[in-house]
Amino acid sequence: MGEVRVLFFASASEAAGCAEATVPCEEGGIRESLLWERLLAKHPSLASLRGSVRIAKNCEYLAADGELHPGDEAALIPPVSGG
Amino acid sequence: MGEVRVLFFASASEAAGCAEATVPCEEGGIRESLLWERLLAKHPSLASLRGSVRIAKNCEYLAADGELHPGDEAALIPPVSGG
Amino acid sequence: MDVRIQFTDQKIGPSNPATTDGAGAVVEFLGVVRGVERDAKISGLVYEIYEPMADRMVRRIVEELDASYPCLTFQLVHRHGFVPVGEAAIHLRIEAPHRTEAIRMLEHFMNRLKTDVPIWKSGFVPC
Amino acid sequence: MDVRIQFTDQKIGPSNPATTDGAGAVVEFLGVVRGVERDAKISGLVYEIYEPMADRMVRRIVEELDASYPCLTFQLVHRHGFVPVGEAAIHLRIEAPHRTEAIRMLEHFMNRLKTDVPIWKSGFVPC
Repeated sequence: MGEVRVLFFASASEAAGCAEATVPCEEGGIRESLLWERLLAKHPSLASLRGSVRIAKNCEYLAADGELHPGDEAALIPPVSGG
Repeated sequence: MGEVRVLFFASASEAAGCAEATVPCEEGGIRESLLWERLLAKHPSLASLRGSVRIAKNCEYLAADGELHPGDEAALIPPVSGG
Repeated sequence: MDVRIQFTDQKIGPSNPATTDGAGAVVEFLGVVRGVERDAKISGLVYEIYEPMADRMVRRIVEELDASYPCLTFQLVHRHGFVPVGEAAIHLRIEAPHRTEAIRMLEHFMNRLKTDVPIWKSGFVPC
Repeated sequence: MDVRIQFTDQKIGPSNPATTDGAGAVVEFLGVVRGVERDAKISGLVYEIYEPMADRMVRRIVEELDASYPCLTFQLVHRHGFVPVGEAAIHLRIEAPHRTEAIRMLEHFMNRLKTDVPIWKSGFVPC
Protein backbone atom coordinates (compact mmCIF):
# COMPACT_ATOMS: atom_id res chain seq x y z
CA MET A 1 0.00 0.00 0.00
CA GLY A 2 1.20 3.54 -0.78
CA GLU A 3 1.02 6.64 1.34
CA VAL A 4 -0.44 10.11 1.34
CA ARG A 5 1.38 12.92 3.09
CA VAL A 6 -0.96 15.15 5.07
CA LEU A 7 0.14 18.65 6.13
CA PHE A 8 -1.36 20.32 9.19
CA PHE A 9 -1.76 24.08 9.47
CA ALA A 10 -2.82 26.53 12.17
CA SER A 11 -5.30 24.96 14.62
CA ALA A 12 -4.79 21.53 13.01
CA SER A 13 -1.05 21.54 13.70
CA GLU A 14 -1.71 22.81 17.22
CA ALA A 15 -4.22 20.04 17.86
CA ALA A 16 -2.03 17.33 16.36
CA GLY A 17 1.12 18.64 18.01
CA CYS A 18 3.01 18.21 14.75
CA ALA A 19 3.12 19.64 11.25
CA GLU A 20 2.32 16.57 9.18
CA ALA A 21 1.53 12.87 9.09
CA THR A 22 1.53 10.05 6.56
CA VAL A 23 -1.54 7.96 5.99
CA PRO A 24 -1.67 4.60 4.18
CA CYS A 25 -3.43 4.81 0.84
CA GLU A 26 -4.55 2.13 -1.61
CA GLU A 27 -3.47 2.40 -5.25
CA GLY A 28 -7.11 2.78 -6.25
CA GLY A 29 -7.45 5.88 -4.11
CA ILE A 30 -9.30 6.81 -0.94
CA ARG A 31 -12.07 9.25 -0.21
CA GLU A 32 -12.07 11.97 2.42
CA SER A 33 -13.99 9.84 4.92
CA LEU A 34 -11.37 7.10 4.89
CA LEU A 35 -8.57 9.66 5.12
CA TRP A 36 -10.17 11.05 8.28
CA GLU A 37 -10.66 7.60 9.74
CA ARG A 38 -6.98 6.80 9.31
CA LEU A 39 -5.84 10.25 10.45
CA LEU A 40 -7.92 10.10 13.61
CA ALA A 41 -6.49 6.69 14.44
CA LYS A 42 -3.08 8.36 14.59
CA HIS A 43 -4.18 11.77 15.88
CA PRO A 44 -7.44 11.49 17.84
CA SER A 45 -6.96 15.11 18.99
CA LEU A 46 -7.94 16.23 15.46
CA ALA A 47 -11.50 14.90 15.91
CA SER A 48 -12.97 18.19 17.11
CA LEU A 49 -11.74 19.98 13.98
CA ARG A 50 -13.31 17.60 11.49
CA GLY A 51 -16.48 19.66 11.07
CA SER A 52 -14.65 22.86 10.16
CA VAL A 53 -11.55 21.68 8.31
CA ARG A 54 -11.41 21.36 4.53
CA ILE A 55 -9.10 18.90 2.78
CA ALA A 56 -6.73 20.03 0.05
CA LYS A 57 -5.07 17.75 -2.45
CA ASN A 58 -1.99 18.96 -4.30
CA CYS A 59 -2.84 22.57 -3.47
CA GLU A 60 -6.50 22.40 -4.56
CA TYR A 61 -9.57 21.93 -2.42
CA LEU A 62 -10.76 18.35 -2.72
CA ALA A 63 -14.22 17.96 -4.22
CA ALA A 64 -16.83 16.10 -2.14
CA ASP A 65 -16.37 13.00 -4.32
CA GLY A 66 -12.61 13.56 -4.81
CA GLU A 67 -10.03 10.85 -4.22
CA LEU A 68 -6.51 10.82 -2.88
CA HIS A 69 -3.91 8.57 -4.40
CA PRO A 70 -0.50 7.43 -3.19
CA GLY A 71 2.02 10.25 -3.57
CA ASP A 72 -0.54 13.02 -3.27
CA GLU A 73 0.15 15.85 -0.87
CA ALA A 74 -2.94 16.48 1.21
CA ALA A 75 -3.47 19.23 3.75
CA LEU A 76 -5.91 20.02 6.52
CA ILE A 77 -7.15 23.56 5.96
CA PRO A 78 -8.83 25.04 9.03
CA PRO A 79 -10.99 28.13 8.44
CA VAL A 80 -8.66 30.72 6.93
CA SER A 81 -8.10 34.21 8.30
CA GLY A 82 -5.66 36.02 6.06
CA GLY A 83 -5.50 39.71 5.30
CA MET B 1 -30.38 97.88 -6.98
CA GLY B 2 -27.52 95.60 -5.82
CA GLU B 3 -25.50 93.09 -7.77
CA VAL B 4 -24.68 89.42 -7.84
CA ARG B 5 -21.29 88.27 -9.04
CA VAL B 6 -21.49 85.23 -11.31
CA LEU B 7 -18.41 83.05 -11.93
CA PHE B 8 -18.07 81.02 -15.12
CA PHE B 9 -16.20 77.72 -15.25
CA ALA B 10 -15.13 75.28 -17.94
CA SER B 11 -17.55 75.32 -20.93
CA ALA B 12 -19.38 78.31 -19.45
CA SER B 13 -16.27 80.50 -19.39
CA GLU B 14 -15.41 79.29 -22.90
CA ALA B 15 -18.87 80.18 -24.17
CA ALA B 16 -18.95 83.55 -22.43
CA GLY B 17 -15.38 84.37 -23.38
CA CYS B 18 -14.73 85.61 -19.85
CA ALA B 19 -14.50 84.26 -16.30
CA GLU B 20 -17.29 86.21 -14.62
CA ALA B 21 -20.06 88.79 -14.89
CA THR B 22 -22.14 90.91 -12.57
CA VAL B 23 -25.90 90.85 -12.72
CA PRO B 24 -28.27 93.40 -11.16
CA CYS B 25 -30.21 92.01 -8.21
CA GLU B 26 -33.08 93.42 -6.15
CA GLU B 27 -32.72 93.59 -2.38
CA GLY B 28 -35.62 91.15 -2.07
CA GLY B 29 -33.72 88.53 -4.06
CA ILE B 30 -34.07 86.93 -7.49
CA ARG B 31 -34.75 83.39 -8.60
CA GLU B 32 -32.68 81.31 -11.01
CA SER B 33 -34.97 82.13 -13.96
CA LEU B 34 -34.46 85.87 -13.57
CA LEU B 35 -30.71 85.39 -13.12
CA TRP B 36 -30.57 83.53 -16.44
CA GLU B 37 -32.67 86.18 -18.16
CA ARG B 38 -30.26 88.91 -17.08
CA LEU B 39 -27.17 86.81 -17.77
CA LEU B 40 -28.31 85.94 -21.29
CA ALA B 41 -28.98 89.62 -22.00
CA LYS B 42 -25.25 90.20 -21.42
CA HIS B 43 -23.94 86.86 -22.71
CA PRO B 44 -26.34 85.34 -25.26
CA SER B 45 -23.69 82.72 -26.08
CA LEU B 46 -24.49 81.02 -22.77
CA ALA B 47 -27.99 80.10 -23.94
CA SER B 48 -27.08 76.64 -25.21
CA LEU B 49 -25.65 75.67 -21.81
CA ARG B 50 -28.71 76.58 -19.79
CA GLY B 51 -30.16 73.08 -19.89
CA SER B 52 -27.05 71.44 -18.47
CA VAL B 53 -25.59 74.04 -16.13
CA ARG B 54 -26.36 74.15 -12.41
CA ILE B 55 -26.27 77.36 -10.40
CA ALA B 56 -24.25 77.62 -7.22
CA LYS B 57 -24.70 80.31 -4.58
CA ASN B 58 -21.90 80.94 -2.10
CA CYS B 59 -20.38 77.54 -2.85
CA GLU B 60 -23.60 75.53 -2.50
CA TYR B 61 -25.90 74.30 -5.23
CA LEU B 62 -28.95 76.54 -5.36
CA ALA B 63 -32.22 74.79 -4.56
CA ALA B 64 -34.98 74.95 -7.21
CA ASP B 65 -36.79 77.60 -5.17
CA GLY B 66 -33.58 79.26 -3.93
CA GLU B 67 -32.94 83.01 -4.19
CA LEU B 68 -29.90 85.12 -4.84
CA HIS B 69 -29.40 88.35 -2.96
CA PRO B 70 -27.09 91.29 -3.54
CA GLY B 71 -23.55 90.42 -2.54
CA ASP B 72 -23.96 86.68 -3.18
CA GLU B 73 -21.34 84.92 -5.24
CA ALA B 74 -23.05 82.79 -7.83
CA ALA B 75 -21.40 80.37 -10.27
CA LEU B 76 -22.37 78.51 -13.42
CA ILE B 77 -21.45 74.86 -12.87
CA PRO B 78 -21.37 72.87 -16.12
CA PRO B 79 -21.45 69.07 -15.77
CA VAL B 80 -18.39 68.19 -13.70
CA SER B 81 -15.69 65.73 -14.74
CA GLY B 82 -13.11 65.49 -11.96
CA GLY B 83 -11.03 62.49 -10.96
CA MET C 1 -12.96 61.97 11.10
CA ASP C 2 -9.91 63.83 9.92
CA VAL C 3 -10.46 65.26 6.42
CA ARG C 4 -7.64 66.83 4.44
CA ILE C 5 -8.08 68.35 1.02
CA GLN C 6 -5.39 69.77 -1.19
CA PHE C 7 -5.57 71.28 -4.66
CA THR C 8 -2.26 71.61 -6.40
CA ASP C 9 -0.64 72.21 -9.76
CA GLN C 10 2.34 70.07 -8.74
CA LYS C 11 2.94 66.38 -9.33
CA ILE C 12 1.38 64.24 -6.61
CA GLY C 13 4.11 62.63 -4.51
CA PRO C 14 4.15 59.27 -2.75
CA SER C 15 1.87 59.16 0.26
CA ASN C 16 2.99 59.02 3.84
CA PRO C 17 2.96 55.33 4.81
CA ALA C 18 2.31 56.01 8.53
CA THR C 19 -1.01 54.65 9.72
CA THR C 20 -3.36 56.16 12.26
CA ASP C 21 -3.95 54.39 15.55
CA GLY C 22 -6.93 52.04 15.23
CA ALA C 23 -6.77 51.84 11.43
CA GLY C 24 -7.10 48.26 10.21
CA ALA C 25 -7.48 49.20 6.56
CA VAL C 26 -5.87 51.76 4.31
CA VAL C 27 -7.26 52.22 0.81
CA GLU C 28 -5.57 54.42 -1.74
CA PHE C 29 -6.75 55.45 -5.16
CA LEU C 30 -4.92 57.13 -8.01
CA GLY C 31 -6.79 58.37 -11.04
CA VAL C 32 -4.22 58.49 -13.82
CA VAL C 33 -4.42 60.42 -17.10
CA ARG C 34 -4.56 58.00 -20.01
CA GLY C 35 -3.01 58.59 -23.40
CA VAL C 36 -6.23 58.56 -25.40
CA GLU C 37 -9.22 60.90 -25.13
CA ARG C 38 -12.18 60.64 -27.52
CA ASP C 39 -10.11 58.34 -29.76
CA ALA C 40 -7.32 60.91 -30.13
CA LYS C 41 -3.82 60.56 -28.71
CA ILE C 42 -3.15 63.24 -26.14
CA SER C 43 -0.17 64.38 -24.13
CA GLY C 44 -2.25 65.39 -21.14
CA LEU C 45 -5.42 66.92 -19.72
CA VAL C 46 -6.11 70.34 -18.25
CA TYR C 47 -8.13 70.46 -15.04
CA GLU C 48 -9.99 73.40 -13.58
CA ILE C 49 -11.31 73.58 -10.00
CA TYR C 50 -13.68 75.98 -8.30
CA GLU C 51 -11.67 75.52 -5.15
CA PRO C 52 -13.75 76.97 -2.30
CA MET C 53 -16.86 75.16 -3.51
CA ALA C 54 -14.99 71.95 -4.27
CA ASP C 55 -13.54 71.98 -0.75
CA ARG C 56 -16.95 72.51 0.77
CA MET C 57 -18.64 69.83 -1.39
CA VAL C 58 -15.96 67.25 -0.62
CA ARG C 59 -16.33 67.83 3.12
CA ARG C 60 -20.11 67.60 2.84
CA ILE C 61 -19.97 64.34 0.87
CA VAL C 62 -17.41 62.75 3.16
CA GLU C 63 -19.39 63.73 6.23
CA GLU C 64 -22.54 62.19 4.75
CA LEU C 65 -20.77 58.99 3.77
CA ASP C 66 -19.01 58.75 7.11
CA ALA C 67 -22.39 58.25 8.77
CA SER C 68 -22.87 55.03 6.77
CA TYR C 69 -19.22 54.02 6.37
CA PRO C 70 -17.30 55.26 9.39
CA CYS C 71 -13.69 56.02 8.57
CA LEU C 72 -10.81 57.57 10.49
CA THR C 73 -9.06 59.72 7.93
CA PHE C 74 -9.76 60.97 4.42
CA GLN C 75 -7.13 62.67 2.31
CA LEU C 76 -7.77 64.05 -1.14
CA VAL C 77 -5.28 65.64 -3.49
CA HIS C 78 -6.57 66.86 -6.85
CA ARG C 79 -4.48 68.59 -9.46
CA HIS C 80 -5.45 71.57 -11.55
CA GLY C 81 -3.75 72.89 -14.65
CA PHE C 82 -1.97 70.56 -17.07
CA VAL C 83 -1.54 66.94 -16.00
CA PRO C 84 0.63 64.86 -18.37
CA VAL C 85 -0.35 61.37 -19.46
CA GLY C 86 0.74 58.76 -16.92
CA GLU C 87 0.50 61.13 -13.96
CA ALA C 88 -2.25 61.12 -11.34
CA ALA C 89 -4.92 63.80 -11.46
CA ILE C 90 -6.35 62.60 -8.17
CA HIS C 91 -5.08 60.78 -5.12
CA LEU C 92 -7.27 59.51 -2.31
CA ARG C 93 -6.15 57.88 0.91
CA ILE C 94 -8.74 56.54 3.32
CA GLU C 95 -8.13 54.87 6.67
CA ALA C 96 -10.82 52.97 8.52
CA PRO C 97 -11.05 50.40 11.29
CA HIS C 98 -12.25 47.84 8.73
CA ARG C 99 -11.79 47.37 5.01
CA THR C 100 -15.45 47.35 4.00
CA GLU C 101 -16.03 50.90 5.19
CA ALA C 102 -12.86 52.15 3.51
CA ILE C 103 -13.75 50.50 0.18
CA ARG C 104 -17.35 51.75 0.29
CA MET C 105 -16.17 55.25 1.14
CA LEU C 106 -13.83 55.19 -1.87
CA GLU C 107 -16.48 53.85 -4.22
CA HIS C 108 -19.28 56.20 -3.19
CA PHE C 109 -17.02 59.21 -2.86
CA MET C 110 -15.75 58.79 -6.42
CA ASN C 111 -19.31 58.50 -7.71
CA ARG C 112 -20.30 61.68 -5.90
CA LEU C 113 -17.12 63.44 -7.00
CA LYS C 114 -18.08 62.79 -10.59
CA THR C 115 -21.55 64.27 -10.22
CA ASP C 116 -21.26 67.01 -7.60
CA VAL C 117 -17.76 68.39 -7.09
CA PRO C 118 -16.92 71.40 -9.29
CA ILE C 119 -13.83 70.04 -11.00
CA TRP C 120 -13.55 69.84 -14.77
CA LYS C 121 -11.38 68.31 -17.40
CA SER C 122 -11.45 71.60 -19.21
CA GLY C 123 -9.32 70.61 -22.18
CA PHE C 124 -6.93 68.08 -23.59
CA VAL C 125 -3.63 68.68 -25.25
CA PRO C 126 -3.05 66.69 -28.44
CA CYS C 127 0.29 65.00 -28.97
CA MET D 1 -3.14 40.39 -16.75
CA ASP D 2 0.13 40.54 -14.88
CA VAL D 3 -0.17 38.83 -11.46
CA ARG D 4 2.61 39.04 -8.88
CA ILE D 5 2.48 37.34 -5.53
CA GLN D 6 5.01 37.59 -2.77
CA PHE D 7 5.06 36.03 0.69
CA THR D 8 7.57 37.55 3.05
CA ASP D 9 8.55 37.78 6.69
CA GLN D 10 9.92 41.29 6.12
CA LYS D 11 8.15 44.62 6.60
CA ILE D 12 6.21 45.64 3.51
CA GLY D 13 7.86 48.64 1.88
CA PRO D 14 6.32 51.53 -0.05
CA SER D 15 5.00 50.51 -3.44
CA ASN D 16 6.50 51.48 -6.75
CA PRO D 17 4.58 54.54 -7.93
CA ALA D 18 5.13 53.85 -11.65
CA THR D 19 1.94 53.11 -13.54
CA THR D 20 1.41 50.70 -16.38
CA ASP D 21 0.56 52.00 -19.83
CA GLY D 22 -3.22 52.20 -20.23
CA ALA D 23 -3.93 52.23 -16.49
CA GLY D 24 -6.47 54.88 -15.57
CA ALA D 25 -6.93 53.68 -12.01
CA VAL D 26 -4.62 52.36 -9.34
CA VAL D 27 -6.13 51.00 -6.15
CA GLU D 28 -4.01 50.00 -3.20
CA PHE D 29 -5.01 48.28 -0.01
CA LEU D 30 -3.14 47.77 3.23
CA GLY D 31 -4.50 45.50 5.93
CA VAL D 32 -2.91 46.72 9.14
CA VAL D 33 -2.60 44.82 12.44
CA ARG D 34 -4.64 46.58 15.10
CA GLY D 35 -3.71 46.77 18.78
CA VAL D 36 -6.68 44.85 20.11
CA GLU D 37 -7.69 41.23 19.42
CA ARG D 38 -10.66 39.63 21.20
CA ASP D 39 -10.74 42.56 23.64
CA ALA D 40 -7.12 42.02 24.69
CA LYS D 41 -4.25 44.38 23.95
CA ILE D 42 -1.70 42.73 21.71
CA SER D 43 1.72 43.61 20.38
CA GLY D 44 1.20 41.76 17.11
CA LEU D 45 -0.18 38.80 15.21
CA VAL D 46 1.50 35.69 13.86
CA TYR D 47 0.57 34.62 10.33
CA GLU D 48 1.03 31.23 8.73
CA ILE D 49 0.76 30.56 4.99
CA TYR D 50 0.56 27.34 2.99
CA GLU D 51 2.52 29.04 0.28
CA PRO D 52 2.22 26.84 -2.83
CA MET D 53 -1.53 26.48 -2.34
CA ALA D 54 -2.00 30.15 -1.43
CA ASP D 55 -0.17 31.15 -4.59
CA ARG D 56 -2.31 28.85 -6.70
CA MET D 57 -5.59 29.95 -5.08
CA VAL D 58 -4.77 33.63 -5.48
CA ARG D 59 -4.01 33.17 -9.17
CA ARG D 60 -7.23 31.19 -9.64
CA ILE D 61 -9.35 33.81 -7.88
CA VAL D 62 -7.77 36.73 -9.71
CA GLU D 63 -8.21 34.97 -13.05
CA GLU D 64 -11.89 34.34 -12.31
CA LEU D 65 -12.50 37.93 -11.19
CA ASP D 66 -10.59 39.32 -14.16
CA ALA D 67 -13.26 37.89 -16.46
CA SER D 68 -15.85 40.14 -14.79
CA TYR D 69 -13.59 43.03 -13.77
CA PRO D 70 -10.77 43.28 -16.28
CA CYS D 71 -7.61 44.67 -14.74
CA LEU D 72 -4.06 45.16 -15.98
CA THR D 73 -1.92 44.26 -13.00
CA PHE D 74 -2.43 42.63 -9.63
CA GLN D 75 0.24 42.62 -6.96
CA LEU D 76 -0.14 40.91 -3.62
CA VAL D 77 2.31 40.89 -0.75
CA HIS D 78 1.33 38.96 2.37
CA ARG D 79 3.47 38.59 5.44
CA HIS D 80 4.02 35.45 7.47
CA GLY D 81 5.52 35.17 10.94
CA PHE D 82 5.17 37.93 13.50
CA VAL D 83 3.64 41.22 12.31
CA PRO D 84 3.73 44.00 14.92
CA VAL D 85 0.75 46.25 15.60
CA GLY D 86 0.61 49.15 13.13
CA GLU D 87 2.33 47.25 10.33
CA ALA D 88 0.64 45.85 7.25
CA ALA D 89 0.01 42.10 7.03
CA ILE D 90 -1.19 42.47 3.45
CA HIS D 91 -0.63 44.88 0.60
CA LEU D 92 -2.57 44.83 -2.64
CA ARG D 93 -1.98 46.99 -5.69
CA ILE D 94 -4.36 46.75 -8.63
CA GLU D 95 -4.20 48.68 -11.89
CA ALA D 96 -7.08 48.81 -14.34
CA PRO D 97 -8.20 50.96 -17.25
CA HIS D 98 -11.12 52.21 -15.12
CA ARG D 99 -11.70 52.63 -11.42
CA THR D 100 -14.84 50.51 -11.14
CA GLU D 101 -13.04 47.33 -12.18
CA ALA D 102 -10.12 48.02 -9.85
CA ILE D 103 -12.40 48.67 -6.87
CA ARG D 104 -14.53 45.59 -7.59
CA MET D 105 -11.44 43.45 -7.98
CA LEU D 106 -10.18 44.64 -4.59
CA GLU D 107 -13.52 44.10 -2.88
CA HIS D 108 -14.21 40.64 -4.28
CA PHE D 109 -10.62 39.48 -3.99
CA MET D 110 -10.53 40.35 -0.29
CA ASN D 111 -13.78 38.47 0.28
CA ARG D 112 -12.41 35.42 -1.47
CA LEU D 113 -9.07 35.71 0.32
CA LYS D 114 -10.89 35.49 3.61
CA THR D 115 -12.75 32.34 2.66
CA ASP D 116 -10.46 30.40 0.33
CA VAL D 117 -6.78 31.30 0.58
CA PRO D 118 -4.82 29.18 3.07
CA ILE D 119 -3.45 31.95 5.26
CA TRP D 120 -4.06 32.05 9.01
CA LYS D 121 -3.69 34.39 11.89
CA SER D 122 -2.22 31.54 13.87
CA GLY D 123 -1.64 33.41 17.09
CA PHE D 124 -1.45 36.77 18.77
CA VAL D 125 1.21 38.05 21.08
CA PRO D 126 -0.06 39.82 24.20
CA CYS D 127 1.54 43.09 25.25
